[in-house]
Amino acid sequence: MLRIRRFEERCAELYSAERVRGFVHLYIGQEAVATGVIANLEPDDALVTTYRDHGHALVRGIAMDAIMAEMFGRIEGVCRGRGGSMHLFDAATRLYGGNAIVGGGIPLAVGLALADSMLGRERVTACFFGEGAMAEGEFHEAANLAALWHLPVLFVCENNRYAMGTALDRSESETNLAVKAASYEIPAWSCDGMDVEAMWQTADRAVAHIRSGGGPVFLEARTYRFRAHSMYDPDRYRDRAEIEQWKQRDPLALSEERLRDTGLADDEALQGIDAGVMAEVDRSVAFAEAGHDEPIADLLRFVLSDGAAGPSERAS
Amino acid sequence: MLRIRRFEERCAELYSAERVRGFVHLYIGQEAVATGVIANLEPDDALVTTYRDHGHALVRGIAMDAIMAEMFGRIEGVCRGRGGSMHLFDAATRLYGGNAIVGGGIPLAVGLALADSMLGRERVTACFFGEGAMAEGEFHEAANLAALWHLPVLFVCENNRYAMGTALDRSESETNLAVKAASYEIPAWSCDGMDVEAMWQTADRAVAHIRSGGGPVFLEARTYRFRAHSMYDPDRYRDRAEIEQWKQRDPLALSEERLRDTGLADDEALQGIDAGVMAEVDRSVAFAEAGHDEPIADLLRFVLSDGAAGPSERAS
Amino acid sequence: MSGARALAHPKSRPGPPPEAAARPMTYREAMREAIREAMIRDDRVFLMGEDVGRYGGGFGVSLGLLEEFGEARIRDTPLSESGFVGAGIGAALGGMRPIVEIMTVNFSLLALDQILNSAATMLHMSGGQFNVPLVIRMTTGGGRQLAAQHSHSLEGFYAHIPGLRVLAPATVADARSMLWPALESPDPVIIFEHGSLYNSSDGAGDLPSGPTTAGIEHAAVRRAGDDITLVTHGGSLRLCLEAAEVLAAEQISAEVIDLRVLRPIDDATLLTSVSRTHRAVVVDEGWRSVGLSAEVAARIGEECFYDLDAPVARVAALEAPIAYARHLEQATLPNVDRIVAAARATVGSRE
Amino acid sequence: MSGARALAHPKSRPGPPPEAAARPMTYREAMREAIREAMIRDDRVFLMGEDVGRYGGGFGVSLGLLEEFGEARIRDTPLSESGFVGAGIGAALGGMRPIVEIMTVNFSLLALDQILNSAATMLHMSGGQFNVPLVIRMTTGGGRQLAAQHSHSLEGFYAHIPGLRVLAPATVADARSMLWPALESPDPVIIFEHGSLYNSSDGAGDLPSGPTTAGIEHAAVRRAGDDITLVTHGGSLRLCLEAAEVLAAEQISAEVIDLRVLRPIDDATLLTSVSRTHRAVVVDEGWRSVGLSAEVAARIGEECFYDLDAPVARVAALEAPIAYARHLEQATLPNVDRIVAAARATVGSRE
Ligand SMILES: Cc1ncc(C[n+]2csc(CCOP(=O)(O)OP(=O)(O)O)c2C)c(N)n1
Ligand SMILES: Cc1ncc(C[n+]2csc(CCOP(=O)(O)OP(=O)(O)O)c2C)c(N)n1
Ligand SMILES: [Mg+2]
Ligand SMILES: [Mg+2]
Repeated sequence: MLRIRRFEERCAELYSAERVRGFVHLYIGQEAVATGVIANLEPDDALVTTYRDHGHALVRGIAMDAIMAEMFGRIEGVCRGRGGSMHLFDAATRLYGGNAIVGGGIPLAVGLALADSMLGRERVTACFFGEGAMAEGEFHEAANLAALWHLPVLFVCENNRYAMGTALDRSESETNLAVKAASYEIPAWSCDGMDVEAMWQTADRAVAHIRSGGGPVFLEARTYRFRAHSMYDPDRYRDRAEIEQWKQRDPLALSEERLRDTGLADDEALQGIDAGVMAEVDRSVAFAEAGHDEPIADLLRFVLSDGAAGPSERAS
Repeated sequence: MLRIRRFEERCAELYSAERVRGFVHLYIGQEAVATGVIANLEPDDALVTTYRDHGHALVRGIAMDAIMAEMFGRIEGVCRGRGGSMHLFDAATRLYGGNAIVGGGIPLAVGLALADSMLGRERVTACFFGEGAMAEGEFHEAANLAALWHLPVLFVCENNRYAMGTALDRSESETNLAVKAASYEIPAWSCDGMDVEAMWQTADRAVAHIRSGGGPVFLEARTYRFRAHSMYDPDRYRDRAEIEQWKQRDPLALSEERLRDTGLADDEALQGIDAGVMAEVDRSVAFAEAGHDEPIADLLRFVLSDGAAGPSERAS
Repeated sequence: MSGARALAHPKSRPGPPPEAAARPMTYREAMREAIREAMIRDDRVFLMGEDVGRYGGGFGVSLGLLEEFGEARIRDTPLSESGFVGAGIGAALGGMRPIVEIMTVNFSLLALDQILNSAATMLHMSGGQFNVPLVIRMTTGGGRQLAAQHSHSLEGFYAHIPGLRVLAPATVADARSMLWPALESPDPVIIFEHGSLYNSSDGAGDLPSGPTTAGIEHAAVRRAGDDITLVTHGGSLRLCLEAAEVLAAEQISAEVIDLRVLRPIDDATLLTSVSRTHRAVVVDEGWRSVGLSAEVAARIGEECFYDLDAPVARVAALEAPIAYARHLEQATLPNVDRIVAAARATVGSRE
Repeated sequence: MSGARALAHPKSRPGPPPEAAARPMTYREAMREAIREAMIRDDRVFLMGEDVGRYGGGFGVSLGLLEEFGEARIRDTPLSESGFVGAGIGAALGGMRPIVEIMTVNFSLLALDQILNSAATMLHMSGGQFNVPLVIRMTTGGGRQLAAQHSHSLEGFYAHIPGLRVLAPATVADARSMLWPALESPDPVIIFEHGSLYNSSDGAGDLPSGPTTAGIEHAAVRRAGDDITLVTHGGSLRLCLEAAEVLAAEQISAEVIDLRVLRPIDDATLLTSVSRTHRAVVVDEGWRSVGLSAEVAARIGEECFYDLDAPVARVAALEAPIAYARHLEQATLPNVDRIVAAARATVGSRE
């Protein structure tokens, strides 16, 4: 969680310094969700997420260097600098994006699980999305398919209460999201997305259910983003008091407290960890700074798989 | 109901005789649904339906002549012969189609109700669709909007148990459709779609609820089509016994029986009615046969409203 | 022809023609003013879309309008493009004059079925009974490092569809003046706003004050010239005007045509120009194959064949998804150098 | 380049090349045989779509396959085009080789977001990591009085999208032989089947047995000629061959090119022909503006400008929704007369 926090704080600085561009959506405040859920995944499980994907990528084990280089648009980036913040993909860890179309990744996740089911592989596909995505038809079509075909998908709705500036009760007539999953006969559990242990435990139970052949599960993680929707957003629509109140439940602070309380780590240890993470972030920035641009001559590679441009793929 | 039945029986013959072409979807077996619901609408209420629309159009009060002429592709048809069987539209009775995209009409209905609500008109918009449409994202997006904005829409799902060849339990993980509506906090009632009185009563209650400002209502009408999906469909996927069983509950026979039992009509009266309807059908065929083709020169009229083709709307 | 229609849809009330912008304003402000004016003039007009209200619009166009007009008329929608665009069509059928904002063209694919199969076909398919007086606005284009899913220029898809009118205001004046006639049109109108223009206080650089009362039928000649015609629209107008400057320094006099209306295309303005200059370069930020640039080139080829002194050249986006990295994105999109090079080659060929 | 990709997606197993059709069969049967063969050859292949199973496919293509291959591999889906096309993309990413059937092109708009924003962009946007070996089949075209929402020819939309391969088998032989190479392609492939062809025992009328092993890269010259080139694809091939007969009687020798591959277009075959005949008519059932015909005309104009003796003509659908009434539908779509007239005018002009 700390790695996500520090990484993103640096991203925010780098964005202001115009080193990182495009749309950047910070995960700060929601770190416990990705951390608790993804810790339950095996290496050959699959992961699908949204544009708000730094946290998921880091927890999944993608090198911070490669992510930072991606944010800089470097060829050393996880997608050669082509994807940027919103599109982190990684074949080695089976991260299938980083999808910037709200709801767009959900059917993909169902298909990944379908492949596993047809090939008799006992894998889980975890699919993260925001509560705003649940108003999109794609969520409903995909949830129905997953339930109908009894597929091993873990749907994780990160309910941070806002879709850009739209509060949940202004986007859904029924704000109890679990009811929607239940209308597909998908078991649906809500949990505290600010508490990494609670998150871990619920996800553990869900993943076990799926692995035992129980079909899809839906988790609603109740969480909050401490920052604006994106670096572009002046955040005019939220009450300062509301933000402050949620910050009282900062998932990082909560788990540090727990570490202290249980005697697992003292202040010194925690500071040491922080210093280590800061050093990692520094290194990733240095790595990205030292990176290279993909040659423009390669622009048309990977439009089609052969890498060669077809007759119509030429420059004018 | 009898008018629908006789009209469509004739359509089937005319289709075999290649007088009526394109896709033709018969409503035979489902007549009680349109009849019971639409009887509750006022003249300035609105109606949206699917390609299976003859019944709704007839009950709504569109002249059989104009509908038959439409089936023949005549300019005397309700849409000048441009729409055909699947696209019956009528401004006078506020019938907004006849939509051949499954689920496509549902958002339109919500919009019509939105206009009424914004303009302070106390109207109801009734929207008919099949159970198959409920798997489409459009249903869910539209239901959410209607509930969120508390709009005067009557959703009528005609659950005839099949979407083409796909039985409900092979298209929905949760086959209790009312649960889906309920997941938007829309009151949802199921009723016997073979019994016109039951249908009428439930619709009456629903329309009253909507008119009193109660927001949208969802009705599931449990019904069955006695014929194949369309004239094109060999109907290989249904059990003959199942079809026969449902025919035992033929809505026409049921209501004739009731008329007889209550002494409201005897055999002779019923035969008289039938003869009258047959004569109406005959007249409509004669009307259509005597109709005219729209001039080809008018083909580009109504592409845009001025009727004049823009510079790009010319023939090549 | 309009008996039933006129009944169902009373004609929009008369009002003064939109005033030309009185003080310098940005494209964003011009669009906002146009919306405000329409809301004031006709209370059947309302704005609906994701985050148009409390957030002020994905690109800030509607900032402040919620406070001025209230929640009913500045209507935030859930994320459900197909649903709320369909609802916009229905509301138009029901007598309102909706302005539906799709945040960007990239998300409009989710609503394309409604736009094509309902909005665009309804008048014709109903035999002239039901028109759909709907305006859909959306941001289009790339250039801001938003990568493969957020940088499309899909104007060509919409320009392909009979039954739609498709507009692309490229200047502050057009942003200010095209909305009202679009709302007056009884047909569905799509308005494309290029994302790079919002902050510009004149999207077209240094241009004559322009035809603010040009309506929504005609292309505009943004710069007069004799040797070659550059045909473009939207975000690329700026590039063409710059290219024309460069060419002028080389004694090549380029006429610059801003299509403004992408459907139906104003052939007269286009073909008159090319018949006179005998050469054309079509500039479009969309992908080349089966894009808008293909249509313009094909029309010129058909209608000006005997007047052409050189093949019509196209400068379009390279045929690849748009990458995040700036240098890759810039290499994908049309730019001044490519336009100048194409124009030079066109003028130079077989002379 | 393919390290990571090769790992994630083992190459499809080698197998004998598809046999040419041994007995006369219909286009429908040919397509069914192609699916059967693929299912037998590679057990990662499966067919998914609305009513492909118990119903036998909206147009009967998959009749009998459920019985042969079972429910898992002949997979009926609910009505949810975006959902199941997206699931097809995911299944392809997960190592399967899905054939997704969208019943008709008319409903494909509901899935276009998935096709464009996920399937077509993923390989490029992921820096070459994830290819999407997916085949999407759909029926296209009009001519059967199905009216405004069921008669579209939207091939041009798909041919616009970088990252896709787009095929249009117009003959029984092509229906039989193009599916397997499409499945072997590591990229998403869209296959358009014209609805009027299913019953034909040769979709192209009287044609040479044709290049059954032509793969999915090349256009086919369906008839050789010297005076003019007719360029077409899919359901219009038949019309062009008939028109060529009529023209032959008038001593006009027409070459007929069937594009077969709509993206990327095989320029070599196209341009070689037109450079030789000096004249071209492009025939396309899609609407004219910003349609496939525009692209073909624009390319010829660009590449064959100095060889052309007349403007390239387009015969496309009139720009109106397609009406139910037969005479109106027939007047909207291209027909032999219009093709012949355009060819005559082209040959006659300025001679
Ligand atoms: C289909 C689509 N519509 C609109 C957008 C613009 N958009 C990006 S993020 C967002 C809000 C999404 O909210 P939510 O699903 O709750 O996720 P969160 O951002 O809160 O993580 C919107 C409207 C988009 N990217 N895709
Ligand atoms: C979006 C879309 N997908 C597919 C079709 C093809 N189709 C037409 S009717 C139909 C079945 C619809 O079933 P249901 O909604 O239950 O209505 P019913 O026909 O039973 O009245 C299908 C698959 C279509 N018209 N539109
Ligand atoms: Mg959210
Ligand atoms: Mg049904």
